Formats: sequence, structure tokens, C-alpha cells
Amino acid sequence: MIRGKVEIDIEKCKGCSLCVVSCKQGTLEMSKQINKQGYQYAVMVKDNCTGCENCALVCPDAVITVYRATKKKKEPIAQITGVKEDITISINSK
Amino acid sequence: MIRGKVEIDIEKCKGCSLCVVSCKQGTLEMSKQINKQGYQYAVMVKDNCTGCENCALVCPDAVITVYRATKKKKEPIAQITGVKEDITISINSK
Amino acid sequence: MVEEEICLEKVYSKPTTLLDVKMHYCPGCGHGVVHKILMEVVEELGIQESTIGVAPVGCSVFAYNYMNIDMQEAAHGRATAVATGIKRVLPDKYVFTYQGDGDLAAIGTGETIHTANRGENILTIFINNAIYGMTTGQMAPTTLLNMVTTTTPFGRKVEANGYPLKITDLIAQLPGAYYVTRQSVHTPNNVRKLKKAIALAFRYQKEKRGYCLIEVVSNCPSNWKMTPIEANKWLEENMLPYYPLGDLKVPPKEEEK
Amino acid sequence: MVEEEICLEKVYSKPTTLLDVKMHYCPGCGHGVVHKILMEVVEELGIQESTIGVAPVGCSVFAYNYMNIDMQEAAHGRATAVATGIKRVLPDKYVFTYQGDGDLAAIGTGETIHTANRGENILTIFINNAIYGMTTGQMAPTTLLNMVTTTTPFGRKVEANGYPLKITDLIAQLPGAYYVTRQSVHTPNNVRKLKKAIALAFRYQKEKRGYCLIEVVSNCPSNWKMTPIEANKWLEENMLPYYPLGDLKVPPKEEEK
Amino acid sequence: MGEIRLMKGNEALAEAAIRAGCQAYFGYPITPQSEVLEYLSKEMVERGGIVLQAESEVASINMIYGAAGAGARVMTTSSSPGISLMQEGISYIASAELPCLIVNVQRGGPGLGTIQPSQADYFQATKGGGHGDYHLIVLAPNSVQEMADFVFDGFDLADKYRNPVMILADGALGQMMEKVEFKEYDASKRTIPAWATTGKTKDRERNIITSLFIEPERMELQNKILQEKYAKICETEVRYESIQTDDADYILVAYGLSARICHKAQQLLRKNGVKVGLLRPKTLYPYPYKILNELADKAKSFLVVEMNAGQMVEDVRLAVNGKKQVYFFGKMGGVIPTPEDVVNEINKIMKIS
Amino acid sequence: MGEIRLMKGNEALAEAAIRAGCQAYFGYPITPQSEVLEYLSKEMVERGGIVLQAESEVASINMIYGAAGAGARVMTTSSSPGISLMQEGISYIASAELPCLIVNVQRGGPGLGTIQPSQADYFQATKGGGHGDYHLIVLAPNSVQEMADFVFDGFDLADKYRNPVMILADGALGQMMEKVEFKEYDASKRTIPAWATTGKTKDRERNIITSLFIEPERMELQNKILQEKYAKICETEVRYESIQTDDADYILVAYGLSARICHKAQQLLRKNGVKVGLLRPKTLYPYPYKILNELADKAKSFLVVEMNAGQMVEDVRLAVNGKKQVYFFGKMGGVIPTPEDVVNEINKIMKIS
Amino acid sequence: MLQEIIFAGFGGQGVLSMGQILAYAAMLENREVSWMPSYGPEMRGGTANCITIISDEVISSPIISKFDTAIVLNQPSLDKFEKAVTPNGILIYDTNNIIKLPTRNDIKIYPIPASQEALNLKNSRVMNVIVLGALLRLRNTVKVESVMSALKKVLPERYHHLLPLNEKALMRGMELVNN
Amino acid sequence: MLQEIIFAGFGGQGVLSMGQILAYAAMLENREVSWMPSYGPEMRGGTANCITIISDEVISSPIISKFDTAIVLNQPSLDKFEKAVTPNGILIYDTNNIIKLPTRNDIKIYPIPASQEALNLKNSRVMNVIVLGALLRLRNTVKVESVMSALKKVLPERYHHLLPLNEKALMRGMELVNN
Ligand SMILES: Cc1ncc(C[n+]2csc(CCOP(=O)(O)OP(=O)(O)O)c2C)c(N)n1
Ligand SMILES: Cc1ncc(C[n+]2csc(CCOP(=O)(O)OP(=O)(O)O)c2C)c(N)n1
Ligand code: SF4
Ligand code: SF4
Ligand code: SF4
Ligand code: SF4
Ligand code: SF4
Ligand code: SF4
Ligand SMILES: [Mg+2]
Ligand SMILES: [Mg+2]
Repeated sequence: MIRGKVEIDIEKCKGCSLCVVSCKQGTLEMSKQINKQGYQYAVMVKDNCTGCENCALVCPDAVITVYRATKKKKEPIAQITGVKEDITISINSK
Repeated sequence: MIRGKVEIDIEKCKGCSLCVVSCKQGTLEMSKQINKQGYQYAVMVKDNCTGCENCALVCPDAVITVYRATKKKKEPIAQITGVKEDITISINSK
Repeated sequence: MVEEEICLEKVYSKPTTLLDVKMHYCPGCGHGVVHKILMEVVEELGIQESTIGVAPVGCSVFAYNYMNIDMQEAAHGRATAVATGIKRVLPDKYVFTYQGDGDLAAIGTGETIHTANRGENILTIFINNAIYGMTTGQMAPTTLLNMVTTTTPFGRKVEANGYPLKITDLIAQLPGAYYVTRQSVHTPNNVRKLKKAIALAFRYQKEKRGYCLIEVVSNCPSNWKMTPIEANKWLEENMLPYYPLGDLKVPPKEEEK
Repeated sequence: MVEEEICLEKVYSKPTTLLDVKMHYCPGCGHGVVHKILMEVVEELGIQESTIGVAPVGCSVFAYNYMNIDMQEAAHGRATAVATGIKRVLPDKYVFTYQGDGDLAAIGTGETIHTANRGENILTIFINNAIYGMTTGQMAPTTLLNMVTTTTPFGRKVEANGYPLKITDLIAQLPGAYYVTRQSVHTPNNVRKLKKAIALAFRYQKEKRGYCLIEVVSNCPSNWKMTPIEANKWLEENMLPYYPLGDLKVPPKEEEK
Repeated sequence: MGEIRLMKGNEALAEAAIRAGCQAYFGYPITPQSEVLEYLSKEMVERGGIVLQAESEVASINMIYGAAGAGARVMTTSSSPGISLMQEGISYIASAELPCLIVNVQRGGPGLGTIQPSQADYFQATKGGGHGDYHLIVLAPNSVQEMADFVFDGFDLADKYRNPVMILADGALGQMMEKVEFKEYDASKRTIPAWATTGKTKDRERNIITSLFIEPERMELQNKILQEKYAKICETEVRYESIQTDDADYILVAYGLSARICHKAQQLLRKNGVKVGLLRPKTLYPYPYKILNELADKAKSFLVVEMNAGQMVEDVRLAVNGKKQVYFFGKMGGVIPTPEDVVNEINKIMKIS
Repeated sequence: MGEIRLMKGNEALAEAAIRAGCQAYFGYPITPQSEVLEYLSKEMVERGGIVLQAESEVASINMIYGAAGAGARVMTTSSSPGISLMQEGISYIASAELPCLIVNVQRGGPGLGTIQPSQADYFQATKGGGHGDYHLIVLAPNSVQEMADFVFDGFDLADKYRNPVMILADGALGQMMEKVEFKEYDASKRTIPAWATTGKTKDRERNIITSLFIEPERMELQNKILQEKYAKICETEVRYESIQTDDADYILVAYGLSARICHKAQQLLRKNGVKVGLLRPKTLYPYPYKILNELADKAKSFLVVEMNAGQMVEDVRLAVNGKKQVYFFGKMGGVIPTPEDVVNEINKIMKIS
Repeated sequence: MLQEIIFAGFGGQGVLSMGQILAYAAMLENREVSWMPSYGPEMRGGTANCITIISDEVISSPIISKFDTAIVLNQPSLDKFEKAVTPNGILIYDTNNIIKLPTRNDIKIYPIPASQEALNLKNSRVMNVIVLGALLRLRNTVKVESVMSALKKVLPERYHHLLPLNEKALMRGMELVNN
Repeated sequence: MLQEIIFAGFGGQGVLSMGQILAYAAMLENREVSWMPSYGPEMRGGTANCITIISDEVISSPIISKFDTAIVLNQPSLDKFEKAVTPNGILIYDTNNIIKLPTRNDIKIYPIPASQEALNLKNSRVMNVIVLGALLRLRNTVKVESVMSALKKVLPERYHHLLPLNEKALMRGMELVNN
């Protein structure tokens, strides 16, 4: 089950590797490729990301976006109880 | 018996009175006269000066010279003992 | 009727107060991290409209290209004088300076001390990378002993250049300084702590408590001639023993609400 | 053959190192006392030939008219920079600066701190009279709270002007500073102590120990608008509680011989 | 117009600043202008203004930068050595185009010099004592009345052109008392400039105050913007007083205190039938080149009188451009020429020509 | 003469300072001249000299004051904003008549500006950026070779006249590498001046270094001493290079890097048969007014080329004094004019005249 | 009409305010006036002086070195300014503590015992006003009423009870040179 | 003879020393030379460049904006300087990591696999020397021996064992444009 993931804006990455060493999961590595700026960039090489934000916090170029899995109770958007008369209820969910 | 005395360069005195209050003996007072600069100046009004230097130390204009009485043994300038032969000794004292 | 669903929620992204442009900083430079964190706080406190920044010359002189707030660029060393000018005429705005060690602790020493002493209600973020970054690597007042720079080719020596200056410690002594702390950004946790410190300092500014100074012990991979990873390691092993992290001055308890 | 005789011996007189001219200081001004004592020490140590003084602008800018030694007049606040220039090229001479509070602790703050931090082998005599004497009575960094000056007609207030700056305490923190003490000249005994302190500082300078600072809490009868006697009393009652006399930094025991 | 008062030049200037709506003053004591700071520390503070005694002139001018950049109407004052210390800051302010008023109550230099009046900072004020191509608008009062009047004008010009304005006075003008009457002035009409850093509201882009333009092309553009502005100022804002120049054989050129002395000399000479005119620049930048050049068509020669070794005389020579001889008479180091000195000089010139 | 080396201008200048017997250097980093401090921090220290990175430019110039006053041969270097900060100190040094060498490797201003080369500090250097009537001797190198040569000359002139000397270079001259050969120079022949504060020995009165002369009469005297010295310098020390001016219809006037560009333009124009001369001042103060005035008798017109908005052109106009038209062409803010630009300008002028 | 007057004495003798009050009075009479104090550190150690110029025409320099009238209240000022009086000018001095008397005979010299008279009036601070009175009588510089109005303007409200005393002092000064 | 050459690439690729060695070599051949680096903060973030001018006559400006030869070692430099080559000039570039190829057809363009060749020579740092070799062959700027002498002068003693490798690299560069 995925617990988190990161998105890296590779064209703005400067290849400093600080995210790589800050990730306790070993999720990230530097690519062999270089970007237009001439830097190797960071990439996710495993899907064990916990969404801990460590990598993003230390990224000097603010190119990492972090997502974390949240368990949401899937609940009905409304519950109607005790209908006593003959009425019409219209529900608009966005 | 005089234990000390001060000399005050009254034309350079600026009449600040700090010497007067620093003297525990009450030796000094400010004159009624003013000097060429327009200041009343300090004068010795008693001869109980101990030569403690207090007044001179605090005088901002360094106009006080202090003398202290020292008891000197009045000794002959030389003593000649054990004259055995007929010699001439000439003593030049400055 | 209740089911469970897994959904990826965005938990961290570049703050909107940081403009979406490439920063000119060298790879791995601490300036970028501090910029980001500072702007995160501004975003989260919702004070973008009432915050004015001052960045003097130094690598971060271009901060105004990145921070999406009103900013003034200041002459070398004069950031807190400029900030004083701003704050005195706009006492209800948040004003901060963002200064390097050369700026704050060499040419700007007088301004720094007097701004703190007056208890100006401003925040100073002080990036201590022990070097003149912008001018490519000369000795700073905070350069460590024996550290080689372009102007100390044989290492900094006490006899010639004196001791690394702990200016933050001096500032902490001044009654006008209210909150003085030393932080870093070389690990995620330190980044988190810095963020808290900045938020606290803005709160104090709101309460008109006086001068707040946050020193950030930072790196300069380019002029230290190290990779970013090496630089952060060097920082931990050499800078932190001399510039230990932590609060140097915190408000007396009763004032805290 | 041995008799007793009473003879008046000169025990105290103006030192020959002080020129026999009228000084321009106001009646009762501490500057005169310090000039005299300083020159006494120079005379007694026999270092007139190897002592160079630096006096910046301030009431004592004319010190070179009184002290019979080589002297340089310095720009406002820059005395220790000038002294650094001298000492670096003439390391075996005795170099001192003689500075007011405006000079040393306002415009010259940066130079003061950095000279101390470099541990320059010089002595600074710092005349703290809590006012700008020369320019006739404006607030100094050391002006006490609520003290009325021409620029604080309602008294110095923390909100506007911050706290009286204890710069000597800051200097004492710096490892480059070797001997830091606070003295006064408002009583004969304090004058005696000052003299010892100056002699000590010159000794340390000879031993190349680093920066020595002697603050002299002094008066300014003219601008305090008091008689000299009132001024010295006010000094004792108001200045000394805030600027207590005594050593702020003395050499570690083992270095003393 | 209100009551006529007897005031020191420094105090009149300070009072005028308050009336002109000066919101903040930053300064540092120095003779012979400390009265400005002292007066404001009482009067302006009581009337709700901001007055701060800075730790130095360097700090003052940078506080001015900050406060002007934040949109306030601001002033600093100093005297020669203090103004020298401000040169970096002034260059920044000019480059960042911040309106403000800087007052130099000159004393005799160079160095620590003397505290007596002088006009030896003319070059510094008009040609740029700081680095780079920039200009202050420089106003030269010659009386306590103008010490007050030029403050109002100065603030208005600063705002009109987004440019620092300098009032170049001297120790005598600052210290002397004369009659002064303050003009009516509605300070409330000034609004906070749109470019000021007052906090980036949603409805506008962020404002940036800077003098850094790292690409030479951008810096060149900034310089062109400045030069165009200066050209416009030179076209529009030249101010001078011309006394009996129409029939004059000899034209005295002087500003400030020297101009008063020349005026007296002129009266003495006119009594003796010598046709002498006086051209007194009120703006030293922009300089009245044009009128001087025109006068050169009629007059026999020019005598420039300054309390210095000869500075403005260069501008007069540039204006006259070789058409006629331009002579110089000056006193230096805080010494003030007398009307008789000037009369003598004119007599000498009459003999030569 | 020794080995020919390929060096940066800043390094050549630094090396020359060591060879000229510079005993102490005080400076603060700033682009584009930090190489001087960097070079000396290694080379001069190794060879026993004193090098101190000061806490600021204000501190540097005052350390220079102290060390020069103590009799040492001393130098500081900076670039435009840093030089602005030194103006008070420079005025003091000039007034106290202390020999020293101050180097300004100019960058584009005003304000923080750009770090690219510029010549916009001409006024500041030549007319006095600080307060009061004083002058620096100003030398303007136009190659790495002259960056070295003028250091020797500068130190000697400083001692000869007890006057501060400025080398006014620019970022390009500082950063570029060219060939350089160091001249033989016996640094040991310099002796400690008798007026220096080296400790009052019994056989002499105390020495005092000061710029304070509180009585206006004494200050006036000091100013007269200075002015006489300046007059002598103007008589004796003017230096310039004159290239093919004899037959020239058009005279280019430029210094430093601009002069090299003009030289190239001159070659291009001469190829096309246009008789162009080049007058290159090597001393900006004293200025070669006389030769320019003489050239004005023969030439049709002048074109002044500068990397600024037009500063030296005023001195050329003063020299030519209306005899001929003086045109100006400049680039600002760190932009460098090209030889083609200059050719175009001359072509335009030819069309007008 | 042009009068160029120097007032000189020790600080504290009220020389600056004497000159200032005179200038004020003249201003009230619609004259051109200028008042210029000595300034700076040379004030220290005691001596102060100011120049008051009163004229029907525009005043050129407020700083001049020759005066038609010198009013000196101590010996150093007498020594310094006696020679600065223009021929046929007048010199007024307070006789108190003057040892070295003025010697010129091309000017008119008025010694007046102002300090003594002030003591008689039981307020040594009005010494300067007494001298001012002498000046008014000798030079007709301004009207007495103008001086009184000036005093009213210049003196802070809390000192207004001293106005009658000042008027008396003025009168006394006029009398002193009457004979 | 006049050659105006720009060298541009990432910092660390040795562009500055390439230009400097060439200038040195030309100096050894008694030419006038100037070498001008880009300086200041724009160096940061990677790109560096320098201009080397070699001439038989005095060199006017060391800073020029058009070049007869451009040598570029990365994409941003190629993008920036392709347009700065004068018509009929030449452009040499290292093919490594170049995505967007040059497009002008009024200049001569030489793509060379210098990085690759450097790897073949087992020292990526000689990449710049390989390119220099190509330049020498194409423009006859200076003699190979001069470059070798220059290298000897410029390289610190401790690197002199690398001289043979550098010579090899130079030769390899010349061969690469031979065909
Ligand atoms: C008056 C002046 N002096 C010197 C400089 C050159 N200069 C620019 S930034 C700087 C120091 C940079 O170091 P620091 O403040 O530590 O900032 P960093 O670049 O390391 O972040 C210097 C000396 C300048 N711009 N202005
Ligand atoms: C650059 C500069 N700014 C201001 C002054 C004016 N000034 C002369 S001395 C002084 C301060 C005097 O106070 P302090 O240093 O405390 O000495 P004191 O006279 O009290 O002994 C000032 C502000 C100056 N000479 N130079
Ligand atoms: S969010 Fe945490 S776990 Fe995920 S990549 Fe970043 S550091 Fe690793
Ligand atoms: S920390 Fe940021 S810039 Fe550095 S490698 Fe990772 S993603 Fe790239
Ligand atoms: S020496 Fe002592 S006792 Fe004598 S007068 Fe002075 S203070 Fe008094
Ligand atoms: S302390 Fe000195 S100056 Fe003061 S009154 Fe006594 S003798 Fe005179
Ligand atoms: S030079 Fe240093 S401080 Fe500046 S951006 Fe690069 S790494 Fe950061
Ligand atoms: S003004 Fe004050 S400090 Fe200056 S001499 Fe007078 S009393 Fe002393
Ligand atoms: Mg730094
Ligand atoms: Mg003081």
C-alpha cells in the first residue's frame, strides 16, 4: 500500500543530492540523465515513500511536492432519517 | 609643625572647586578674587596640609604641586674613620 | 455503510509566497532553504500583505526576485538601518532583514548592534556561512580558525585576523534584543525548528516586543569547495561546535502567553 | 653627630609629558584629570619616546595640544582603525586611543568591536560622560534613561532611543580583549586606581597580550548643566549604579607573572 | 502668510520641514547644524512626527533610504564630513529614485577642518560625490527665509521627480538669526507613492526598491532613465535671481552667503558708477548655464565669488564658453570674503580690461 | 626589465605594489577588485608585508591614515561603492597631507549598480568626492602594463607631494589578462618621513598628524598650502599620450579602456583617410588642459569618449574654452562602447561640420 | 541706518541674549536684522560673543570683523575686540574686574559699572540689560518700547514677572551714560 | 592577424583555463593577447566564459560581443553564443548533452565528441584540451609547441606528469576535425 509519494520538478532541480541523503527510506536517487541546466536530478526509485516531508524540507530549490496517503472513511454524503411525510429532498454534491 | 603644602598656579586654575572638596583637612578654599581667565581660584587657607595629594590628583588642570615634609637625618656628608697615615682627603660636595 | 478509501493528499509544496522562478543560488546552498521556510511562514501566518523584507548585498541580494512580497535592497551592511527607516514609518507592518555574515557582522556591525540596542521591532535572519559568498570566498568575521579562504590562504590565524566573531552572543546581551536563537537547515529537523523560530519571532514582532535575531548556521558549497553533502557534514563537524544551536535569549516566562 | 631636619619634598606635580599650556576643557571636566594621569604613567614608565596617541574628534580632539608625545587626530569613530594602522606598522611602539562615548560607542561601534576582536595590541581609554560634549550636549549611546539632553528634551526613552549601551561589557566578552576595566576620576582614590590600571594596560601591551580597554566614567559639567561638584555627585548617584566600577575582564591567573 | 519670527536658519529649516509634512527625520549631531535635530527632537516629536538620532551618518542616510522607500516624506541633515560619509547612501538613493531631502550646512574643510562656514562642497553636491552618474537637485538658500522656503520646494521637487534634493547651505546661514515668515502649505495633499513598499496587496505586483541591475544592459537602461529625467530637470527647474544684469559691464556670480556679500559689493560699486550685475543661482543643479551664456554676449567679464578655492567657477566657464573672461575670487577654510574684497577685485579687473 | 608575464590587471597591480615596497595594505573585498586583496594575502604576507582585511572600507581608509601617518608606504583598493564610503577618510588624508595609494577599479553605478566596468567615478576622483577643497593625483592606466607601472609612479608621487594618489581603473582592466613586465625599482631607497608619528624622540618636537584647524585663519593657511601644492602639481606632473594629433582634423579624447577603443577607432578611420588624433590623459588630475587648448587651434572638433554619461567632457570643454565644438559619446552602466560606435560618431560629426 | 555691534563676555553673562533681544526689537521696528553667535568648542572655557547687525537695507554678511560698536563684559573680550572697533566707533565695557584698560583714542569709550548696578538692583542677571540700556542711549539703536516688547516675546511666560525689573535695569543703563 | 574567440561552458569544464592557455601560447609567439573572464555572481549556477583575443596589433577592448570563433561546451552556452559568431566565423561544440542543435548556415559548425574522447583517454578533465586541439587545427591560432610550453608554465609542477596526456589530447582534438 502506498503511504506517500513525491513529485520533483526535475527541470528546476540542481542536483545537490541533499534530498537523497535526507530520506530515511532510500526512496530517492540521482538520475544518470542531466536536465537542461546541466544537472543530474533527483528521482523516486522506490515506492516506499512515507510522505515524511524530509526531502522537501531540505530541498533548497523547493522543487519537491509531497503527498501523503490519508485513510478517509468513505461515508455517504448525507443520511436522511425519520422521513415522515411525503417530501422531496434534492442533494447537490460538488 | 608643617606636614605638607601645596602650590597652586592660580592663573591656570579654572575654579572648579574639586580640590576643595577632595581635601579632608579643609586646607583649601576658593578665593573671592578672580584670575585673568575670570575664575575664582583655589587657595590654601590653613596650614594643616598633610601633603596627601588628593587635591592635586583630582585637579583637572594639573595646577597643584604638592610638597610633603620628610624628616631627614641631618648627617655629615662623609665620615672618615680609622685614619692611620698622614693622608689628604678632599671632599667635594655639590 | 461506512467504507475506507485511500487518497493522496498534498502535504508539502512550494509556498505561493515564493515565486515560481529558478533561483540563482548554487546547488545545495542553504539560502534557498531559508527563503522557502521564511515564505512558508509568511504564507501560513497570512501576512504577505503586511510584510516588507530587506535584503542587502550578498548572495541573497536577489531575494526580491524570489519572495513575492514588497522588498528593499540595501547597501552592504545597512539592512537594519533601512529596516529601521521602514519600521518607524510603518510600525504596524512586519519588517525583516535577511543578511549574510559579512554584511551583518563586518561592515554592518554598528548598525546591527544599535538596531538591537534600540529594540527595533524587526526580525533579522542572519545567514552565517562563515564566508563572503557573493564576492567568491573571502574570509568573513565568522570564518573559523585555520579555515582556508581566498584571503586566508594559510588559514585564518588569531594573530592576523582575530577570532571568529560570535556576534549573536553579543546581541543576546543587549536589553533591546528580545528573542535570539541559533538554528540551521542542514537536516529536516533543523528546518522544522527554524520554521517554528521564525513564526515565533513574527508573533513577538506583532506584540512589539523588540528586536529578534535568528542566526542560521549555513553552508557555502561553492566557496568551501565541497559538494553540498560534504558541506553539510563539515558544517555539523566544524561550525556547530563553535556556533552551537539553540536559543540564546528567550522571553522571561511571565511575558509568554 | 646625626641631627633631624624637616624638608619639603615635591611629591606631586604636573608630569613633564603634559605640556605647560592652558587646556581648553571646561572647569571640572574629567578629561583634564585623565590626560594628566595618562601622561604621568607615560612619564613614569619612561615610554614617551615610544608612545603614539590617537584622539578622534570629541572634546579631547585637542589632546595633541597637551600631551607631549607623537599623536594622530582621527575621524569621528575611527580612532581604533587609525591605531590599528599605526600599530601594525610599528608593532613595538605603545599605541593608545582616547575616545568619547559618542565616538567609541555610536559611530565607531564597528571599529571598536572589530579592533577588540582582532586582539589588536593597543590600549583604549574610553571617556564615558553619557553625552556628546563637543557638539554641546546631545544624547550619547551611554546617556541614561530619562536623562535630559538637547536631543532628548523629554528624557531618554527606551521606546525611542533604546537602552544606555554598556559597550564595555560587550567588549569584555570578546576573546581578543585581554584586560577590560571600568574606572572613574571623581575622587582621589579613583584617580589612583585609574593610574594603576593604565600602567597595567601598558605592561600588557608590551607583552603583546591583546586589546585593553579602560572605561572612565566621567562628567560633563557644562552639558549636564551642573557645577563640577554637583556633576561628580550626580555621577556617583546615577552613573555608577548603571556603570559599576571595577574589572570586567582580567587575565587568567597563570598568565600573570 | 503668518507671523514674522526671528529664527536661526537651522531652526527655520526644521520648522519648515514640520510644516511641509515631513514624516520622519533621521540625523546625527554635527556642528554647525545640530540645532535641526535638537529643534525637531522637541517640536516634531510633540507634533507627532518621527525623529531618530541615528548612530552615525551612514545609518541616517540608510534609514532615509528605508523610510523614503516605504513612501514617507523624509529628511536628514548634516555638515561636510557627515555628508561625505553619506556618499554611498546618496548614490543608492539616486539610483533607486527615492525622493527625500538632504541638507548640508557646510563647514570649512577638507578633513575635520573648522566649523566655520564654507562653500567647499559645491563639487560634491553638484557633480556627484558618490560613485556613478547621478545628480541631486541642489538648492542654495541665501537667507534664513530661504532656509525655510526651499524646504517646501525641496520636498515638492523630490516627489515630482522621484529624486533626492539637497539644500546646500553653510554654517552662517544655519547659525544666524533673521526674520522669517512661513508660507501656507497644505501638507495633507501628498499621497503615498504607488511604488512604495507598504506591503504587497492582492491588487498589485510586489514593489521593489533597488539600485542593483546586474546585467549591464539593464543598468544602462536605468542610467538612460535617469539621464532623461535629469535632462527634463535641466529644462524645467533652473532657478536664479538676476539683479541689475541688464546694463551690467561686470557680472558677479555667487550663491548663498557669498551672493549676499556680492550684493553689498554691487551696491557699493553702483554708487561709484560701476555697472555691476549679480547673477545668483538658486539651483546649483540644474545650473543656469543658459542665462549666463546669454549674459556673456553683453557683459565685459565675469567675477565668480565663492567661499572655496574655485568650484562653481568651472560651471560659469562652461556656461560662458570662452566668450568672455571669467575671474575668480575666493576665501577658504571658513573665512568669509567681505564686500570690500569684492569691490577690490572688480577694481582690479577694470584695470586689466 | 624582467620576465614577461601574463597577468590579470588586479594581480599585476598587487605584484607591483609589493615590488614598490608597499609595507602595509588594508582593504575590503568587492568585485571587481578582490583579486588584489587575495593576491596580497598570499604573496605579500609571504614576503613579509602587512596585509589586513578590514571590517569595512571606512575602517580600511582610516587604517591607511594611521599607517601612512606612522610613515609607512601603504595602499588600499576598492571599487565604486566602497570608494564612496571612503570619502570622509580621503578628505582627511588629503588635508593631513598623508602620502598613500588608493585604487578604484570602477564598476557601473550609481548605487549597487552592476559589477561591469565603468568610468563613472571621474568626477568623484578628480573634483573631490569628499568635502572641502582638495585634490588627489589621479592616474589612469589603460593596460595591465600600466596597472603595474602606475603603482610605482603613484607611490613616488605620493611621497614627493605628501599627497594621496588614486589609480582610477575599471573592471575590465582589473579582470583582464595581458602581458606585463615589471620595471626595476629599488624600494629600499625610501626613508621614513621626518613628520611621521614614530615616537617623539628627545631631539625633536612631537609630531602631530591632523586635519583640524579650528581657527578659520589657520584653516585658510592650510588651504593655501594645499592650493600652492596643487598648483605645483599642475605645473609639473601632467602626463598624457598624444597619438597622431599633429595633422588631425578630429581629436578623440579618452582615458583608460575607452582610450584603447578610441585607438582602434582611430586606426579604422585613418585607413579611410580620416585624419583623427587621440589625446589620452594619463593623469586625470592634474589634467592636460594646456595641450588640449593648443590642439583646439588646429583641429576642427573634439570627440570625448567615456564609459559614463559625460564627465571628463567638462574638463575638455574647459580646456578648449569655446574655440571648437566638443562632442561627447558615452555608454553607461557597465556597457563598453565599440570602436565601430566611435567611428560612427566621427562620421556623424564630419557630416555636421 | 546701519549698526554693526559685537557683544562679548563670559558665557553666562547673557551676551547672546542681549544681542538677540536687540535684534528682535529692531525687527519689531521693521528693520533688517541679523544675529550671529560664535559657535562651536571655542565657546568653552568661557567666552561667548555675538554680532547683531541692524540696517535699513538688506544685510550682506552676518559675520564681520569690524564693528561700529563693541560691548564687552570681561577682560579677554576687551583685549580681543578693542582693536576691532572702527574709528569713531564706540566701546562700552563693564568696569567689573577690568584691570587692563582700553587705550585707543580714535574711538569713544564708555566704562560703566553695570555689575555693581545690577547688585544694587538685587539681581545680577540684569547686568546685560543695564548695558543694553547704555547702548540704546548712546546709539539710539531702537526704542525702549521695542526692547520691552521684544523681552515680552522672548522671555518665557513664567519669567514675565521680571519684566518691570528689566525695564528698570534698562533705564538705569540709560542714566549711566547720561552724565 | 586578429582572432576573437569566446570559450563558454559550465564552471568546472575548464573553459577559463582553455582561454588562458591559448593566450599564454600566443604571448610566447610574441603576439598581443588579452584574456577576459566573465566575472561576478552570474558565474554562479554554472555557466562561465572567457574571451581570448590574439592580434598582431594593439588590442582595443578586451570585452566584445561578436566573435570569429565560439567554443561552447554545453547547451545554454550554445544557445547564447551561436548568434554571437560573425558571418563566416566558426562554432565548435562538444556533442555531449546537446539536444538543440545549432541552426545557422552562414557560419561553419564543428560538432566534436570531446567528452567521449576524454573518457577514451581515461581523464575527463582533458576534454577542454581536446577542444583546444580542434581549434588549433581549424584556425592555426598558435603552434602546438607553444601550447605545450604554455601548459608547462601554467600547470603547477606537481601536475607536470600530466603533460604527455595533455599533448595526446591536443593531438586527438586536431584529428577530430581533420576529417
Ligand atoms: C560597500 C561595499 N563593499 C563591498 C561590497 C562587496 N560585497 C558584496 S556582498 C559582500 C559580502 C558577502 O558576504 P555575506 O554578507 O556573508 O553574504 P553571502 O554572500 O555569504 O551570503 C561584499 C563584500 C559591496 N557591495 N559594497
Ligand atoms: C562624521 C562626523 N560626524 C559628526 C561629527 C560631530 N561630532 C564631533 S565630536 C562628536 C561627539 C562627541 O561626543 P563624545 O565622543 O562622547 O566626546 P565628548 O566630547 O563627550 O568627550 C560629534 C558628534 C564629526 N566631527 N564628524
Ligand atoms: S517524503 Fe520522506 S520518505 Fe518520501 S521521499 Fe521524501 S524523505 Fe523520502
Ligand atoms: S534537494 Fe532539491 S535540488 Fe537538490 S537534488 Fe533534491 S530535488 Fe534536486
Ligand atoms: S595635599 Fe591633601 S591635605 Fe594638602 S591641600 Fe591637598 S588635599 Fe588637602
Ligand atoms: S581643582 Fe584645580 S582647577 Fe579646580 S579649583 Fe582646584 S586648583 Fe583650581
Ligand atoms: S556562493 Fe555560496 S552562499 Fe552564495 S549561492 Fe553559492 S553556495 Fe550559496
Ligand atoms: S563640554 Fe563637557 S566634556 Fe567637553 S570639555 Fe566641557 S565639560 Fe568636558
Ligand atoms: Mg556569508
Ligand atoms: Mg561624551
